[in-house]
Amino acid sequence: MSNTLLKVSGLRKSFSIPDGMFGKKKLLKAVHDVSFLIPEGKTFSLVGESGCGKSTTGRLISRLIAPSEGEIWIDGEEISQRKESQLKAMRKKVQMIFQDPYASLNPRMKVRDIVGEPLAIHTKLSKAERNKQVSEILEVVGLSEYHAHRYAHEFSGGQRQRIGIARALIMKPKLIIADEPVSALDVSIQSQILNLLKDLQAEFQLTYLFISHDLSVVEHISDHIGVMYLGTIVESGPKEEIFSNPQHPYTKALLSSIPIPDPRLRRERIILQGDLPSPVNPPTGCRFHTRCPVAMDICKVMEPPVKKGPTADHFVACHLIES
Amino acid sequence: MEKLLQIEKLETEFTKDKQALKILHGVNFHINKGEVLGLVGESGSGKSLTSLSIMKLFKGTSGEISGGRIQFNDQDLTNISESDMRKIRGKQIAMIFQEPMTSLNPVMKIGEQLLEPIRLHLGLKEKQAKAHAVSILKKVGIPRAEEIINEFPHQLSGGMRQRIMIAMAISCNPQLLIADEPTTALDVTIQAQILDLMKQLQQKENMSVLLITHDLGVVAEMCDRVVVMYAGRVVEEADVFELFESPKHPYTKGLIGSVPKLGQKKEKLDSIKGNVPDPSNLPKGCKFAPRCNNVMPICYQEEPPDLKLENGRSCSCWLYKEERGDICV
Amino acid sequence: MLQYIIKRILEMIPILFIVSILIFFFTHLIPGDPARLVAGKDATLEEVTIIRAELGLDKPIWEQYGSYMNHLFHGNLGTSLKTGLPVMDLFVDRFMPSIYLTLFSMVWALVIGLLIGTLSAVFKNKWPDYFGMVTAVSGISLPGFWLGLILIQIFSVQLGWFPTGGAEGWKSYVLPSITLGAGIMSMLARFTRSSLLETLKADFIRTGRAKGLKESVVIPKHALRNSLIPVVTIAGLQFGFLLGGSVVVETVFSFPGMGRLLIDSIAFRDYPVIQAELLLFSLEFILVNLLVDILYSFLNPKIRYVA
Amino acid sequence: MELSKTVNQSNTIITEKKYSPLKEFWKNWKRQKTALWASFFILLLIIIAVVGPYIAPYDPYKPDYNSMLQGPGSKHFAGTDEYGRDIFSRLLVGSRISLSVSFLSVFLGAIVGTILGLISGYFGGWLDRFIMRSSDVMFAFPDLLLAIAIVAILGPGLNNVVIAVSIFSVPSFARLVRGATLEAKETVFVEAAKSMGASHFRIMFQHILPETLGSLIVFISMRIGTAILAASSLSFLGLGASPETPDWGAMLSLGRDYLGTSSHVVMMPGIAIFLTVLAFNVVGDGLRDVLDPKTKNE
Repeated sequence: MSNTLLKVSGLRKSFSIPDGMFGKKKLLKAVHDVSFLIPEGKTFSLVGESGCGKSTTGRLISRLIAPSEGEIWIDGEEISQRKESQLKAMRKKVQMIFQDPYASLNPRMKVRDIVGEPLAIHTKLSKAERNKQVSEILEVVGLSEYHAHRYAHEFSGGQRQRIGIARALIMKPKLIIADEPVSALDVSIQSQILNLLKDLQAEFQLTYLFISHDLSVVEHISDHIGVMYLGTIVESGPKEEIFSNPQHPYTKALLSSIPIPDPRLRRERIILQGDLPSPVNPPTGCRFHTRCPVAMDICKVMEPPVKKGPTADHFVACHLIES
Repeated sequence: MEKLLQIEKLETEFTKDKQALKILHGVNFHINKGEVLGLVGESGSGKSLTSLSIMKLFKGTSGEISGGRIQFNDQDLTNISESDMRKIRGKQIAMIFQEPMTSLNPVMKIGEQLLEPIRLHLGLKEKQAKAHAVSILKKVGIPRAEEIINEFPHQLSGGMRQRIMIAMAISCNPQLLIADEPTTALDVTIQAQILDLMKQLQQKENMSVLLITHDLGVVAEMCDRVVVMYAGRVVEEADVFELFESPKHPYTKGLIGSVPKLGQKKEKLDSIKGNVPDPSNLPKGCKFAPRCNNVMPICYQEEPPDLKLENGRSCSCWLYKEERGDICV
Repeated sequence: MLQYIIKRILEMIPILFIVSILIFFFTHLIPGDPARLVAGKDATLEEVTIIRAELGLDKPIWEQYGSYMNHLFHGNLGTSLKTGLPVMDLFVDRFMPSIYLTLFSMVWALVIGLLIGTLSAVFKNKWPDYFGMVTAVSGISLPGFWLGLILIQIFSVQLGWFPTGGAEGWKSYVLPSITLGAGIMSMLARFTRSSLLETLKADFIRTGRAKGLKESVVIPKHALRNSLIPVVTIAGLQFGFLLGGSVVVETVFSFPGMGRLLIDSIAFRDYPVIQAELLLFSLEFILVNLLVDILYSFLNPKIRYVA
Repeated sequence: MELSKTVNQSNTIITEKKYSPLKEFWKNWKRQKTALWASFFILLLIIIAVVGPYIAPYDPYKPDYNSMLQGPGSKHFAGTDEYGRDIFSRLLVGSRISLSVSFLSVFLGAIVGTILGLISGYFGGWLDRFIMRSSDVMFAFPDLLLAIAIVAILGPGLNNVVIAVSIFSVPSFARLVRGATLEAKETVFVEAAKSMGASHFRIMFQHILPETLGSLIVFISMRIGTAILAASSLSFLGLGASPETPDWGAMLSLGRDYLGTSSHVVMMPGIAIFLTVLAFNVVGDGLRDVLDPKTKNE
């Protein structure tokens, strides 16, 4: 059994947003009691629709924002309430890959300086030494020294995402948080990047927190999956379990909503009615009850506890589950 | 099958700095009555421009059709006047777009926007028009239709707005609905709702639909026939079942192999090497040649012809020259 | 909506308060002794001291401020040092002509500016656009006083159509209004053009065209209204230029308004008048921008509904 | 056709020609024909401002009572004023005043405003509220009125005009930079830098300030035009340069009385002001087209 690299428990985050134009503030509960762990060298994916809090969770763990409550253990250290000045060591170990390869690279910097920026921040290496490391890491992601002297906007989306990955790798991190890393890319490029991420994981024993709305991508890349709905994880477990034996009605609906690229598999869908409720004013009880096709009375009043699913490591938060 | 729309050798170009940049290079395909045709391709393949060319929505851009025909019923849309074209837009051919958030006018009430095509094309009087609008809203599954017409777009969710766009598009019973990436900006569960709605409406009204998408899953769910585009050209055309079962063009094969499929246990995805080419800097010969796994010397020399294959399929690739080489178009 | 307006008005109060303090203290920094000015060149030291006491200038400055604010709340703007008349009386004759002048200038500038801007955007890169934009960029580059002098030379001196100065009858407003509005008109034209061009690129414009609407419907109904929302804000800010410009234009045209009074008062170090004028100008400016914000919230349904 | 070459294992093809921001700028700038000419005009003005006193055909200060109020002619290019001074010489020498007053005041205002705006936008919180409320108060006075009020307090004179114009520029620059900073702060690459552990200093100066530079340069150019107008208005009102100085605004003010008889006394300095301001505005427009990211992708 490998070590646990990341452990998150009871994570909560509320944003106060102005209500209309007047002084009163409302609380937007973006993340509401999220717990999971990732063993070293594995990939855990958070999947869900927009506004479910998956990206916020990623930003909390990378401490771009501070959690309201909860613990974040990275490589044996608790960092949830640390000040920025105490986070340097953690910032070396954790790197991020972002969704939009166009926006996440500074258009005014050359690739060499973009990829070398973490070195400039965390090390005292000379410029020549930094450039040497940059060339090496560019080779690793399938680019070359030749690209280092150019600006990021001279590249296509896929190449830019490689640059972003190179930047994340250069500090030899333990954990990589990838927030929708392929959703802005064309299909043919998306598979290149997914393959690259898998290769890199094998080569450098990386641990991934993978955030995506695309279940097919998630199935391909993950070991474990957490399905999020309105700020909470409604179901989590090993990939095979989630896909072959989903327990939560939301997971089932989500799975059946994905269009499958095979015309012979046209099937009856579970179509959820209505829209996602607002996280400012989430439903009482089970947050999914307003759209749940099998909702019961208890769902409206009581938040379902997390229960063990059919196998070990499989957890479901639903009143229907007998534990 | 009766053809509703037939596009032949369509060429469309933009002018930048007095230089013409051709984006569509002889696009050929047709849409039958009552059928859903999928137009698939990655960014830059020219699929959206094809739809704008059919609608001749070039105002405000330098785009212009520079060759070919667009036969709609018995009219050639490429050479009819702008005022005749306006009578077709919204009435016979309607369109919905990718971004439901920005495709509605933010300062006009939903009702006002919905009534525009109804008044314009159906010539209904105020009261009837309004009743018609409400009935259309109900048809697309909008609750509290009577209230919604007095609300502004920003008060609705993305899924609701896309329903409004669909309502607007079908309000005058068009023969052809062009849907340009209608669900790309939506969440999966909302996408399922919208696709379901579109399918129902299409079958009920026996409307033809041109569905433009990059998502092969959506194509497989929705379409009867598929046209695959690459770098401004049609590379393959086939029945949806045949396309997924036995794709011919190496690009189509690569595309289908690149998509992760649910339940498929595969360590590595197939992928197409390289990048989508820049339309201003296309390679010589077959545009896909630099990325192709089956590339032959001729591919770098000459563009492959559009080859007609069995079952009404066609494919533009030198690999099939031997198969039915005599029927070049 | 009402709440919003009240909130905006409440926000004005601290700003006005600070503005009044600033104006009061800074006008007292003006070099030169007003008591000596009032007393005249030949006055003895005693005479000056007596006048200083009469004017309250011998008291500590915060006491002076206290009594100034006290008077202000009672509608008393003080007494002019130069004329010995209540400042209010000086303003009575001059206030309305100045208001008319700024109003006329603003109205023609808005109408013509919107027109030129719209035409330029609609006929982008065609001759109406070139013509409109050459006019506009020239308009913002013209020194107002110079334009005024040229207009006087042509239309008053040579053609004799309009008077060279004064504020008698509508004719005397024509040239000053043209001069004062020219810059604003140009800025509004440029801003309207860019705002409209931006809107014309929006997706909903394409939706309108896809419905089969004519350009003559798409542009006024869909594009213009959306692009006017930011134009309104800019127009409010431009109002400040009008107030500042009026000082110059009134000087050029010997126009008996608030602006010229300000220049005259500065030359004479007539504190109470300068104070009152500056306060009035900034109050006017703040009020106009308040109105603009309210108008903005009417035009923009997003604000309307949030409130 | 540009040369292409296959560079590596992922078969990426990029064009051979090397990109450089300066070259790119020059390439786009050359296309802005009017702005190109206007920038040459400004360059010429700057040269004149430097060498003006040495090339002026006459002494700009010395009265010549034999040739008062002469119209433009072969002897006096732009005519003479009421003291018989050569207007062309005065214009040449005056260009130094106009340019230095406007450059100095705008740069002072820009530096202070940029620093305030950057701090205000980046750190937010009470600092932001304080800086923004202060600029609200400044905004309660229309620009020119504020300048008039400041000059009224400090007394007339060119130095005080510089101070007045730079003070009224500060809040505008602060707002502009604050807005751009807020926008840049939201970009993903700033978030990326934060996630790497970059310091505030690094984020502000490496990532945010360069983002604001485009709109800053455009605004500076426009603002120089405004400053020239404001300074000459103050001189015209008798609050700026003293009447004998060959300042363009002061010359115009002096010439008013002779408008009916010798209009060139007013026309010449007026044209000088107009053309200079026009050039800066045209250059500003051109820069906006080239530098502003919003119009860039047209």
